[in-house]
Amino acid sequence: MKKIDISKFQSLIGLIVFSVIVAFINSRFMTTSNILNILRQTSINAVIATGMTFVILTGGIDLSVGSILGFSGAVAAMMLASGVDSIIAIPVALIVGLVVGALNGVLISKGKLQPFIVTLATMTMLRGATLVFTDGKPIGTGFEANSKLFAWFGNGYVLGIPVPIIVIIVTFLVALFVLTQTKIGRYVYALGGNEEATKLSGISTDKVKIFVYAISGMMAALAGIIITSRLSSAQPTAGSGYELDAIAAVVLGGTSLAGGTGTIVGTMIGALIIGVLNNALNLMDVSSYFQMLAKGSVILLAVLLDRKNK
Amino acid sequence: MKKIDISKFQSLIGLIVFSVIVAFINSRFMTTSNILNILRQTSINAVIATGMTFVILTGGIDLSVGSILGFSGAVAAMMLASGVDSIIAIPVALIVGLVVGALNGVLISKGKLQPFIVTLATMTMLRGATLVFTDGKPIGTGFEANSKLFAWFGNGYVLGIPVPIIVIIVTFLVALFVLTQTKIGRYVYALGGNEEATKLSGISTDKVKIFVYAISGMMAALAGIIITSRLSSAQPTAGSGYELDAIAAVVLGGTSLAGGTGTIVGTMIGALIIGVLNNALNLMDVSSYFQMLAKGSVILLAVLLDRKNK
Amino acid sequence: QSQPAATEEPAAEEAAGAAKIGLVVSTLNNPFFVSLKEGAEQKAKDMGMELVVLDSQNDPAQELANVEDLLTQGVSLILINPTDSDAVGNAIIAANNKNVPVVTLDRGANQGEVVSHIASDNVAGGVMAGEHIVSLLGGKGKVVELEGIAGTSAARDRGQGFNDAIAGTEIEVVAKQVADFDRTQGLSVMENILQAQPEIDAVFAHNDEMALGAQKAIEASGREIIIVGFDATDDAVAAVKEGKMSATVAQQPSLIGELGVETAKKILDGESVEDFVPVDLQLVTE
Amino acid sequence: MKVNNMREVILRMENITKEFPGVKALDNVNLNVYKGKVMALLGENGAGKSTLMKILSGVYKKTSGELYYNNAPLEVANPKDAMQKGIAIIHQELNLIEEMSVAENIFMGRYPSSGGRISWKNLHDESRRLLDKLGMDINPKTKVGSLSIGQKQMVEIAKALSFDAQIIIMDEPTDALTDSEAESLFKVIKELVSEGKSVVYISHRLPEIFQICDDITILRDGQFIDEMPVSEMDETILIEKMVGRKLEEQYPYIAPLSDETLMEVKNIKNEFVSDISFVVKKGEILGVAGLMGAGRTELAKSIYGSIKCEIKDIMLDGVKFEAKNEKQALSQGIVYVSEDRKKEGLVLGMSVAKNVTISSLGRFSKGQLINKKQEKESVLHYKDAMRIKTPSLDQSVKLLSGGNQQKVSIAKSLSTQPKILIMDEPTRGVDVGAKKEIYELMNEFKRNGLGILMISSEIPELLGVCDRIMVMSEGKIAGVLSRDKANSNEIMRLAIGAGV
Ligand SMILES: Nc1ncnc2c1ncn2[C@@H]1O[C@H](COP(=O)(O)OP(=O)(O)OP(=O)(O)O)[C@@H](O)[C@H]1O
Ligand SMILES: Nc1ncnc2c1ncn2[C@@H]1O[C@H](COP(=O)(O)OP(=O)(O)OP(=O)(O)O)[C@@H](O)[C@H]1O
Ligand SMILES: O[C@@H]1[C@H](O)[C@H](O)CO[C@H]1O
Ligand SMILES: [Mg+2]
Ligand SMILES: [Mg+2]
Repeated sequence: MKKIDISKFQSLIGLIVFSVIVAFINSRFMTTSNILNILRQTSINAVIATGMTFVILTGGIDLSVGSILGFSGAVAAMMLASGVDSIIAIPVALIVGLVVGALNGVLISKGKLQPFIVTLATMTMLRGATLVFTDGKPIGTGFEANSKLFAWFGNGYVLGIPVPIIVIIVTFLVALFVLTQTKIGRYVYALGGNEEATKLSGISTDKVKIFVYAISGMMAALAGIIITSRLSSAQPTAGSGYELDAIAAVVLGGTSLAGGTGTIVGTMIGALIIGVLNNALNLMDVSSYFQMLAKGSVILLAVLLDRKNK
Repeated sequence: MKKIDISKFQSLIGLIVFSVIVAFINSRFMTTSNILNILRQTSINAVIATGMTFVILTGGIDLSVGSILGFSGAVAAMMLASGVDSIIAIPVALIVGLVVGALNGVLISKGKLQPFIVTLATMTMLRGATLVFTDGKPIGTGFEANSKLFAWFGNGYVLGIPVPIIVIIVTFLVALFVLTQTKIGRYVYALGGNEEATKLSGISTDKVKIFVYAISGMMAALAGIIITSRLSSAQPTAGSGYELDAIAAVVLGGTSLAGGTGTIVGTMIGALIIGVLNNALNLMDVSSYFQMLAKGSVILLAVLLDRKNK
Repeated sequence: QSQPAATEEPAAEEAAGAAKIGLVVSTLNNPFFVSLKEGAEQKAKDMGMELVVLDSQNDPAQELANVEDLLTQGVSLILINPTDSDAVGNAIIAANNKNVPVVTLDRGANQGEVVSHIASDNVAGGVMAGEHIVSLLGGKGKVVELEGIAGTSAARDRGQGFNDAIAGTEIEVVAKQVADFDRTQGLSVMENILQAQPEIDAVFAHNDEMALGAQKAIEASGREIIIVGFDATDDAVAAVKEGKMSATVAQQPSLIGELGVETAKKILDGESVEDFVPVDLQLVTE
Repeated sequence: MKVNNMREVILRMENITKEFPGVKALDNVNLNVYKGKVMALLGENGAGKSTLMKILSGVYKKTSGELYYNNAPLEVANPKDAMQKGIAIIHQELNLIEEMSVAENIFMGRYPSSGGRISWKNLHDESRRLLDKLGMDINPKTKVGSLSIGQKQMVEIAKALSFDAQIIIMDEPTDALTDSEAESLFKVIKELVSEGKSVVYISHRLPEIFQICDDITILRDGQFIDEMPVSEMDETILIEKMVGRKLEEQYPYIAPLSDETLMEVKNIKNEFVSDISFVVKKGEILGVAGLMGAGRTELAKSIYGSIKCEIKDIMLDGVKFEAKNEKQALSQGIVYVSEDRKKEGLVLGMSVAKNVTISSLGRFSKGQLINKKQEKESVLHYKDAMRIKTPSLDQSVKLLSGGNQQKVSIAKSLSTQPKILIMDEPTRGVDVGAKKEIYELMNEFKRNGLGILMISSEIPELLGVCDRIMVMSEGKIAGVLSRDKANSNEIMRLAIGAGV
């Protein structure tokens, strides 16, 4: 236990050191408004990465999150545009994500298929479905009474704190509780640690798998709602490539892709590292080509440092 | 052994059945010119997937192939544009791929890092480097004497067979030989089956890892040369997303992402399934959004069928 | 470079039924090209022509494969909207070799024989946007440029036109960032720029998707900034009407598609066509 | 069949047949389990013992046959179903989740919880209680991954006990245990029996059978041979029934040929062991005894180059032996056979043939090219010499019985033709017949003037085959006993540190 704590601490220290350096270079970086800005931008990736953490802890992977995000966002926008109230549209979009995710889980567990290929296939299919369904055009959410709550979700404030930040804090606390204090949470770790042994202990590993992919799908849908709300419009291509950022956040947070070890706290730090990095590079007006170079190097550096501490 | 043979056979049968159906729907499908056409289109993915097979057999993954492809293509084009002869430019580009791949391998083995995250980082970095280096603009290979051989590589014919098809046949035979008849090939399988035991068996697992990533990098560079030659121009964004098609080909071919089992013959069949699918959907005039839906479904179906036979 | 004997004769079936022509689009993940495609489809329907549409997904290698597949299908003409003006060359040469005429749409080709090119002039559009900003700011101020996908000709040309237009004025580009022609990227990149730059007078985005994303960021920050986009998509035109954006350079993608099919028809009927058909650009302001 | 009327049959397995592709593992086998008694299930490696027990515990589905529990027909759908019906099993191979705590492993799948939240205190207290019962002094919060293999085995036992099952199957539970732990286990078995519970006990350590079992069922080649009370049995008959022939002398000892030094370890020091100096002579088997955690495995791995050393001063055959890794050790003539064949010894998914030659491919290759004919011949030689039971050389190792897997692991190291063979628990899970074959192989090795370092927790075995026995305690050498001076009391005395 102690070991993990130190390493958590280390990536956090890395994040802090990096932030201090950026703050020296650019005085705007450490302002309250920019910090809220970073947190709000990070919320999308952090939400997806939370779901991804569940999946990766079992030794799986979910490449379809970006497409689920796009799909559920489009579903929500479509409903709002046709006059359905937010109070219906939001849960429906979440359930769509949950169901699609559970479907991934069923294919993987009952079909005994490799997660990578299943979610690669559903990623492609869902993106196709979204494009068919939206005809390749963005769908506006409208600005009528029925979409007020929806708009608030991405753009509103509670006590001066943007709603997406509240969402990610709540998500984090719930995930932390589930992973450390509940049976299903522990089974997630067990499954990732040794599937055979978990099965022999009488645990339905199929159910655990379906659970984690369903969670991942629902989290992706939640991210889709936030993005769609922020843009007041659902983009048919929204979320493409987000899976990689989410996986990067999870791994930067010290979770092993082999499953069985990792923490949700780590994932949050991982997501923050990526968020701060993106923001800092933009603030310092680094050209986008060099941004790619820098981003890749920092990720490498972060995992190397993390390893050294183990 | 028998089991494996049957399953190989099955995906091949699937491929043949599918082809026959398409041939009935569209009479142009089974013409010699279209078959050569499919093979030539498939060659890029098949070459990358061959390298990827080595990596995946060890239980690793290489996300950087698309970026290596883009980078080495740009290096080759740059050299040709500045008057260097093909006979130099081609090997240099291959070596660039090899070295970058080996670097992945060193980071993964000596750094004890997860392949996914290392190659994700180098994927980002190399794409950035390519964009910096080309200034975001395509580089023409020119049509001078010095680029004749280079142009032939992607566009030429030998006895009526396009050169890229010859390239993939040769690549396939060499890979088959290495994986089944040599020590290093055996070690690749052993490493993927049980790293700990392989190490204790006195095998330098680090070297095996560096080897497979180097091969993967070189194969990506070879694909980069073919593409650049076919387009007479190196695109800074060439190869983005190709890693997914290559991984799909490997998995469709029956290789497990956990490592240790799989064949190069399977990978070739996997690449052909994807190639035939793309071509058939185009020939049958399926709209591009529905193509995505169809592609995803066929991949799922293929892995499901493959599993049934095991 | 040797070529195999042409075993198939693609034009052979031409007389049999309605002429079949192909349209290869750089990507259908962008409403602009969706409009272009729809214009072409509508026109083809009206004229009783069969149109096959293929999507290159912004990948020149896929584009080449698409052209090869069309040639196999035996289309009698190819309309192509290149992913890149250089990289499309061999695809066009492949069509040339089979004597299938080629018309380029929206973006040109630097190699091969093209019967006609139908497009708006992106450099000119960039200049329009630049001049609009120059006049609104009175030739002085700080602007941000949101760039399209690195390496695409549209991004290059619009950037060039824009920078040409502001050259020699006292307008300074204080930040220049790529946001990939994408609305979500436009939002987060602009948010970050807003944090970094205390003073911004105007934003030029290489397309409307990014402009609309940036508009969201600016709205949330409560600052007053002139926004100019490109394309005049429905959403953007609405935003201009509401005063949320200052202007957008209207291309007429649907018209580009329609003209493409019309031109194709003329070529197949043996009529002569112009080798460049310019499509008007317009600055849409409130 | 003699069935004592005073015994109450709680479970009957009748005419059980199990076929795997190409292998008939069980052919009309019967088994009775009596209430409050310990039934031994014996047979050679590959006889079908584990397969029979996996059918009983719901891991495998039988091809045909019937089960009766308290005289009512019994169906076992899956492992969970078996547990719910009161049947618990300790599998032959460890099934633990290394990254999780001891307590979490013991109660895996059955965590006490209230209001959706796991009651950690409950969990830890219950685990503590079980571990105490087994005489195990480990913290329930410890990660299983950091335990030694013997301690892990004890965790498995605690797990099986935690069910409070009516029937407890123990498939070679003492396989990885030293005598003192085995004793604690026997105490627990006696308690269970006195509570009216029944045990099926599988082991290749025959003395144990006479110590704790009431009855014996014998299988051979998937067939039922006999069932009888232990009281009517002696070791010779037992072995004869198991292997189907008479077995002379269990420990075939030959004296060493010379007194010359082959390997001299002058000093080894690292975080696990220190002050290690000893010699192995040409043609000698040096035994290594010690309690669990004494550092024997660590010593072996330090020599072999798997564990870093601060100091390592070794002469091999008059030449300085320096190995920073396994590859270097192998090339200089030292090979190590791991105590954990599943994790460290074998590539389970690969074929028997490929496993045997993986360390010695150089012998069969020109450059990179493997000469497959030569390779096959050599593998066949080992298959015959060690009587490895497999349908073909291409069979995946994971489908072999445990004992046969162990033989493949040893064949792999012999194939490297080493000067020094370090064997860590080499006969773990190996049947009596095969054990003898392994000893014979070791003797042949001896005759060629080569040396063996044999780590074992089975003291009779050490006494039987070794020329000298080195006893370790807490990472140090506690003493070295010559063959004539060695006996189990003396070994135990040194092992618990009394000699230092
Ligand atoms: N899943 C399987 N597939 C194919 N063959 C199997 C499988 N499991 C076991 N076998 C074969 O069935 C036979 C019986 O194996 P089993 O594991 O029951 O033996 P055992 O008596 O427990 O031996 P040991 O003492 O070595 O543990 C062996 O020949 C083994 O190779
Ligand atoms: N991975 C590990 N991390 C921490 N400590 C370990 C690890 N492996 C072993 N140890 C400790 O090292 C010491 C010696 O290990 P081990 O029990 O393997 O010795 P041994 O004498 O070979 O015993 P055995 O009879 O079990 O083989 C023990 O205290 C053990 O707990
Ligand atoms: O003209 C088009 C559109 O502006 C689009 O938004 C990006 O690509 C360009 O070629
Ligand atoms: Mg067994
Ligand atoms: Mg040990």
